[in-house]
Amino acid sequence: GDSPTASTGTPVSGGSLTFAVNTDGSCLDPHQSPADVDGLFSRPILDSLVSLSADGTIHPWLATEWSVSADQLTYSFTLRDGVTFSNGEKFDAAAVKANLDHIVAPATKSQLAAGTIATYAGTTVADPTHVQVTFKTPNSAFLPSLASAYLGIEAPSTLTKPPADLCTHIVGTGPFTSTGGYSKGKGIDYARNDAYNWAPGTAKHTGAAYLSQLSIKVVPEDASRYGALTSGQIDAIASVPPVNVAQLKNTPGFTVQAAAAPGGNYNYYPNTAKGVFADANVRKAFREGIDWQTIVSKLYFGQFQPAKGPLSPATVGYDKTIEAAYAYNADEANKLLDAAGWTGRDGEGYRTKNGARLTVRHPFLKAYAREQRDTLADQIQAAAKQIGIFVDNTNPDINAYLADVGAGNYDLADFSWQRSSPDALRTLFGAENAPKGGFGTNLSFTSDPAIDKDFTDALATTDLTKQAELYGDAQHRITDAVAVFPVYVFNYLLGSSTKVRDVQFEPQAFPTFYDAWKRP
Amino acid sequence: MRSRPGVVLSFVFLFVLALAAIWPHLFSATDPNAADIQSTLSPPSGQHWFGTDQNGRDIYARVVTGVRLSLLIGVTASALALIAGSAIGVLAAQGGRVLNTVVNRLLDIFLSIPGLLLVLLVIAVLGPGVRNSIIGLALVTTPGYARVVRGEVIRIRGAAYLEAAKALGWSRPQIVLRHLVPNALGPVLVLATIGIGAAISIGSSLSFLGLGPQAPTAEWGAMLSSSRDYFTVAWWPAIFPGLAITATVLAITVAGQFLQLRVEGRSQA
Amino acid sequence: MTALVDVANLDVRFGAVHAVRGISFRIEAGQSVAIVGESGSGKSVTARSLIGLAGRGSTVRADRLDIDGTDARRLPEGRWRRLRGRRVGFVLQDALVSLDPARTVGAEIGEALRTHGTVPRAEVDAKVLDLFRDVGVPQPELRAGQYPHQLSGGLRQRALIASAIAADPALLIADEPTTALDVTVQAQILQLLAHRRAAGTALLLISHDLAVVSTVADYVLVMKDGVFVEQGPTRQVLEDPSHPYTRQLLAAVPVAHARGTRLSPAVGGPVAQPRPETGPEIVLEAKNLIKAYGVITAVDDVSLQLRSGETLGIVGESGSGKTTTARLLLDLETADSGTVDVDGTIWSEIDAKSQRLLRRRIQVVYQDPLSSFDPRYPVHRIVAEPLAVAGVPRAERRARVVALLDQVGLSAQVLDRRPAQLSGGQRQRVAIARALAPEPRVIVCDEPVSALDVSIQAQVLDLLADLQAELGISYVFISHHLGVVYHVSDRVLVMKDGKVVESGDVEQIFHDPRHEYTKSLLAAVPTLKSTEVIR
Amino acid sequence: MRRVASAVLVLWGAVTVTFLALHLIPGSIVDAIIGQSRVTPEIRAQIIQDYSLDKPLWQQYLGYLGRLLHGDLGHSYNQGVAVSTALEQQAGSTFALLLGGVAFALVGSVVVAVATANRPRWIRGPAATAEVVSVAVPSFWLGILLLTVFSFRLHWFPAIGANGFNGLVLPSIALGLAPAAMLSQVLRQGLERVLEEPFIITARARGLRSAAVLLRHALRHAVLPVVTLTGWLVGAFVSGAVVIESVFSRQGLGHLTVGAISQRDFPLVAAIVLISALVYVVVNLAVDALYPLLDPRLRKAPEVVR
Ligand SMILES: Nc1ncnc2c1ncn2[C@@H]1O[C@H](COP(=O)(O)OP(=O)(O)OP(=O)(O)O)[C@@H](O)[C@H]1O
Ligand SMILES: Nc1ncnc2c1ncn2[C@@H]1O[C@H](COP(=O)(O)OP(=O)(O)OP(=O)(O)O)[C@@H](O)[C@H]1O
Ligand SMILES: [Mg+2]
Ligand SMILES: [Mg+2]
Repeated sequence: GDSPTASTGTPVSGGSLTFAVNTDGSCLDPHQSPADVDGLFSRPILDSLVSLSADGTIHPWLATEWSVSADQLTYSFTLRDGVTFSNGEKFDAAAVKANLDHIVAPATKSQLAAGTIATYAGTTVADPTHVQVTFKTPNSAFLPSLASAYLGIEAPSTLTKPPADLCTHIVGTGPFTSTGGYSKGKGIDYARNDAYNWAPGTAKHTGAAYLSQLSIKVVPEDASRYGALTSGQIDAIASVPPVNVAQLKNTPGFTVQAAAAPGGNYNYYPNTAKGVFADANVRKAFREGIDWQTIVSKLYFGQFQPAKGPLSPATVGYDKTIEAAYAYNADEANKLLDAAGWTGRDGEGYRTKNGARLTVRHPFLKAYAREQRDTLADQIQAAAKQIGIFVDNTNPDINAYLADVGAGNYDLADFSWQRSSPDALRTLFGAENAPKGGFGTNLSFTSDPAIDKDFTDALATTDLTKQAELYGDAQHRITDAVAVFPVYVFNYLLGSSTKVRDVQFEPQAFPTFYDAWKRP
Repeated sequence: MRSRPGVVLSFVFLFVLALAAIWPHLFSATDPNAADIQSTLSPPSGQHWFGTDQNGRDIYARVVTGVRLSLLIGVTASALALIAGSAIGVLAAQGGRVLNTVVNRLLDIFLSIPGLLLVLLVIAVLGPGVRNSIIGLALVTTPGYARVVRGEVIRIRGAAYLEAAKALGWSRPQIVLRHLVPNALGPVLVLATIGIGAAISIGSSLSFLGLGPQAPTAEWGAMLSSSRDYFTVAWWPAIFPGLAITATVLAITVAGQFLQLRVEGRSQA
Repeated sequence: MTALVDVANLDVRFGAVHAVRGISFRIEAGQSVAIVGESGSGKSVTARSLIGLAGRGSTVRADRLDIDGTDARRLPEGRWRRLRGRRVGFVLQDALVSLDPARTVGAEIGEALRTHGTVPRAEVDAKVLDLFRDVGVPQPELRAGQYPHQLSGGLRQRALIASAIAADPALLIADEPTTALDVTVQAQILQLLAHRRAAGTALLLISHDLAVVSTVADYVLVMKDGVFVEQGPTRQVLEDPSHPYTRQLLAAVPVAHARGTRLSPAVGGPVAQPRPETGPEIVLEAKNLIKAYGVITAVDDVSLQLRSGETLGIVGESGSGKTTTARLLLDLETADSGTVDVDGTIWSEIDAKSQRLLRRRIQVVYQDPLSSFDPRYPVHRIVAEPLAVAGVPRAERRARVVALLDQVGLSAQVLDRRPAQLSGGQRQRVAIARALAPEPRVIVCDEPVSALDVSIQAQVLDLLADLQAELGISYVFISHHLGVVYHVSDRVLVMKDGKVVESGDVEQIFHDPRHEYTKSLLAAVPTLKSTEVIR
Repeated sequence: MRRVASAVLVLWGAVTVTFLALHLIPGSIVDAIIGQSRVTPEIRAQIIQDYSLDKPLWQQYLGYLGRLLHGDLGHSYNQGVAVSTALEQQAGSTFALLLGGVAFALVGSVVVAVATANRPRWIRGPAATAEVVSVAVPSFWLGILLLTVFSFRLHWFPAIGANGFNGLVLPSIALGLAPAAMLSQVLRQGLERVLEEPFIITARARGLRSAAVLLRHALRHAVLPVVTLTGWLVGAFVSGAVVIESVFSRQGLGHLTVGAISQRDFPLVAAIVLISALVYVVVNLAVDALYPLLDPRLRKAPEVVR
């Protein structure tokens, strides 16, 4: 098929598009919800102050200009005039303040958005088009965060409603509106906002959206989603099962677009603080003794790129030079394990030391497994057996899982953390993010002052080159410490009919529909 | 039996299943968990009779190895439920008014919560896995058995042969054990044969919901459940475990119905 | 004039079972024909073949099968329906369960009318009431709206007959219309049939009881093993039976028999049967028994005595309290007041353990032995059970069981059969063997032969008498069948509404009844017109 | 009145069992609510306070019962909305599915049973085998099969997102097939037993046509054991809905249930249990009322003659 991003012909206004996603949301209001998909659901309705392009640069949107104070603590914005919410309210500085305050208010129980502006100190309204946001500590990741849907701007009058109401209905200034709102297990329908005239700087056109109707449906079963697309019942789907990608590409009238997600890959993390992986040689053996890259290419039929570092190559600041360290070398792995004293073998061929089997405890949430991660776990288990390591994939329920992780009772943990900025590294390897009773994101328990210093310095500068240098150093240190087993780079695989044109991806690899149109 | 090839076939099939459950290597020498990443999802062939799955494992070997666990879940859960249900049922029917009412209400409460929901609750409390699936399945099916046993006991209670036994000089507990319980169990055993099938089927639903036996254990429900992602490109990972489940349940049902007729002395008629 | 039924060489098979083997007969308009014969001889199958409902899996063949002038051998279902009900009315054998329990009897009768459209729809209800009156059902308006379970057996039988004659058929077939009924009710039904006959309806009556047949039929067909062994005008067949089987049937009627003679067939006239001397010893005594269930007093001040070697008969209509009395004697039910004394021990005065020991002295044989056996038990276990209770070692039981079965005339072949695989007579013998096992002094027999057909009934009664002579056992013998009671008893108790209305020596009760009720009871017994014994 | 009282007792019991079960699960509820996301300590405190998770267990329980009596089902921990709102959104779809499944099961079983009862072996045999197979087939598997064939290949029915009749057909079949097979077995056995009854032969001897015999006399009796199964059916259908809604990507209560249980969303789980128990109880009351209508012997009216 031909690429839908490449515009062929002139966009046509009108028509409706139905898009099916694989995961259900939990709450439409992105201020509250942590779910990726809720960002997708709310994006057509909500605009942000700024927009972010794939290369990490910030562009205007509802704010036309901005500046950062020298101490990196205060951000000043000049707002676009003449913007109205779809309920008729005017967008102004007070609205910005109301939104940011709403995000951090405890009653909102924000599970993600508030975390991205954790050191938020307050907002000052200078006049209707000028506003200042202050922080307690420097936060260079603020502008990229601000560009995400999680900090999207909602109509101030709606923010006073109970949080529960916002979970189904939100009002914004965006190119689409939804009167029916989001309904669990079903999805959401949108209508075009004809008055829209303040497209982000990253968009391909201005004015109202092309599509007059948009609906996003929730279809978790891979086979159903795929079948519904190929049988023409819907126009586009998220997460084409990798097994079907080649098939779909070869089907006339259909096409697949891929967008690699930035941030942390889907990675396995060793617990470096205790257990078998406290020994760096064992970690290294695990990294080198398993042919991660072949497993990933095979399992995902080449549709997901094997990861070769703590970050996704799609992240700004990705350091390519570390990739060599992640090559497969079984002989070296066996030598390392022998050196580490795991020289015995038991009846099933696993290595032992002092009679104890070399067991890696891996609590694995099977019920939440997406993208055949359970199959992947089986294969990694089988591959580890080849070098004499037993990976024990337990399947606890979420509570037991959280308790285990909180207490550090595991040797191996897996998760993905997609963020548009390299600040994801801080989340994943910053000492302060290690699990302390509750869930933490630094699952490897990495605790290296040099790495932490890189992070603090990077937060305090908005100079992208400087940042890249600091994050590059961190990536090297993390690789040297064997604090991560990179698995795959998540590719947003969007399958669609070739009639669907110009679906764009925002930097976090979510599709946006403002520029999209449908060939009649 | 001679005139019914279906019955003979069922017994032969069950016999083969039993063999496979005890000595799986009689039927397949291949390691059911040997993943071969180079030959995933290859269709049935001389080398892999039922083809391979997404991990390149031999489906035939997995179906054979799966016999043990799949039967274990169905049979053990049904057996546990049968024993517990019978005890409760007899107790309720033979006990005093108060006991009867209390047990009855309790049964009602458990019956009013849909089975799968209750299993999910049990698994939420105990955690997923084979053992807990069995416990959950047994727990949810127990009230049903108890109800039926209780009904049977109440029906039989007035039977003339119980009075005859009393006239012969048996004591009450002796009558209950010798005559009442064995006779009340008849219809329940039929229920149990259906129950084994149902348990295997619910078990596979649990796998579908991600709560069944854990990988890489070969279990039919789990195999069936994981096959669904590949259904559009490969039919064999879905068809063979599905056939295994269906054939097993069919054989158990046919054999069960035949045995019931035998017990009731009707096959001679 | 053509016959209503003209059958030549009728042959019916059910797979391997050859139920009817080439019979021929005719029924003319207005005629009354009876088929008699023992159970399983093919009477019902013959009758059902006449309306094309021989049964599932049947193969019917005949050289001629003309029903109402129509060749019915290859009749399509639609044509059959025009005959059924309209030309031939049918009263099925199982009268008590032959009405749909979910519909009112009025609706059932109305259905027969509507199906054939013999009366305009608007008049159906009125006609139903007329029919009720015709068959002698009192309060027809009330009854029409009732369900079968709300009617007594007699009323149900009448309702059934009403539905069979609703469309005014030329022929009425009645299969055992009185078997399940009390003597008094039986008499009424027979009268009703006689009425129909007088009204011009031809009748085919089926029964195993020659006495019943003799009151209604003018032509008799005697059936055995699917063939007619004898036929002729009723009087001729009864008075001068030519076939040995007919003679056997006649001889087996206990009422027709002198007491103290064998009932079972024997060549060359009746054979004397030894009777034991009645000892002076009282083995069972009941004093002033009262038992009430709610408002019903089932047993009301009943006293009785039984000596060793003696048989006490208890008669009375259904519901008079006979079974309840038996249960009180056996201590299966506790009396509200009064005492029962077995062999010198009073039930209520001893503890549970001694009661269980005492049970060996008094055993019971029920009307329906099948339901008194655990359906899972084979014969040897059934008979061994009382031995197990008595603690006889397992090893010795088998020999004892074989001996007991031999005593009741059963071969060891039945040892491993289950109750369902036995014939009625065999079952009753097993029940008797079980009762004999603990060597009791008394056996209470509650309707022990009512479910059996005459010839088997005769065998069982003879067996009981033999055992009594041999072992000196005493019997309490309950039956609503006066003839049977007359045959076996030394003394008789007549019960009505829970009370003993009359008691005394059997000869006195039967030949010189004092109480009105006893008299009416005796009057209702159908008798063979030629061989009057009772009157 | 006594029946209603015991029905209320059952509802109370069901809720209590649920409460106990969800609180027996190891680990803290707050952690379950927060899951893998990152929250500030203030927000954590807010969650504990909002859901009264700091109170002793018995107070939480009594509090819940008290609110329940006022018709307040509480606030879902994870859906971010009032339970009543969640139910309002979801129940309609589930009830439509249940109705569809029940209708399919009833109509299907009656048609099959009537068509095959007392028929020659070559008709009965395959029907009986098909029934056993239908009971044995896992419903999610059947669902996928139906979707593949009738939606993706033949395009007869939509796979997703249809709320109308068309969208209901496949899920109803997937949900109703196993119960239908079970019912038709029971119904056919009942019919065959009844058709041997003397009153049926009597009706035929009256000249009634076969159809009238079947419909007017036989079916009514054969239906009794089916009615007895209804209570069991309710459970089977609701359980089935959990799986079917997932397979067919339908919104609904079943779909919510799995997540709600694993996330210990007590108010939501309790409400779902309450609804299913209510359906169960109501159906059973209805069945009790139906028995005497079907079988007059069960009516309590004084019997005139013994
Ligand atoms: N539907 C049937 N299938 C198989 N055998 C049958 C069927 N109906 C009757 N028979 C057999 O046919 C024979 C004659 O039965 P039938 O009912 O005519 O006897 P009967 O003379 O009426 O006996 P009874 O006095 O007990 O009613 C019996 O051996 C019986 O077992
Ligand atoms: N367990 C019981 N509960 C209530 N009433 C009973 C019970 N047993 C017997 N009766 C009533 O007591 C009365 C006598 O019954 P019983 O069975 O002794 O009569 P019967 O003479 O044996 O009658 P049949 O000849 O019909 O066997 C009847 O009215 C019956 O309804
Ligand atoms: Mg007969
Ligand atoms: Mg009686």
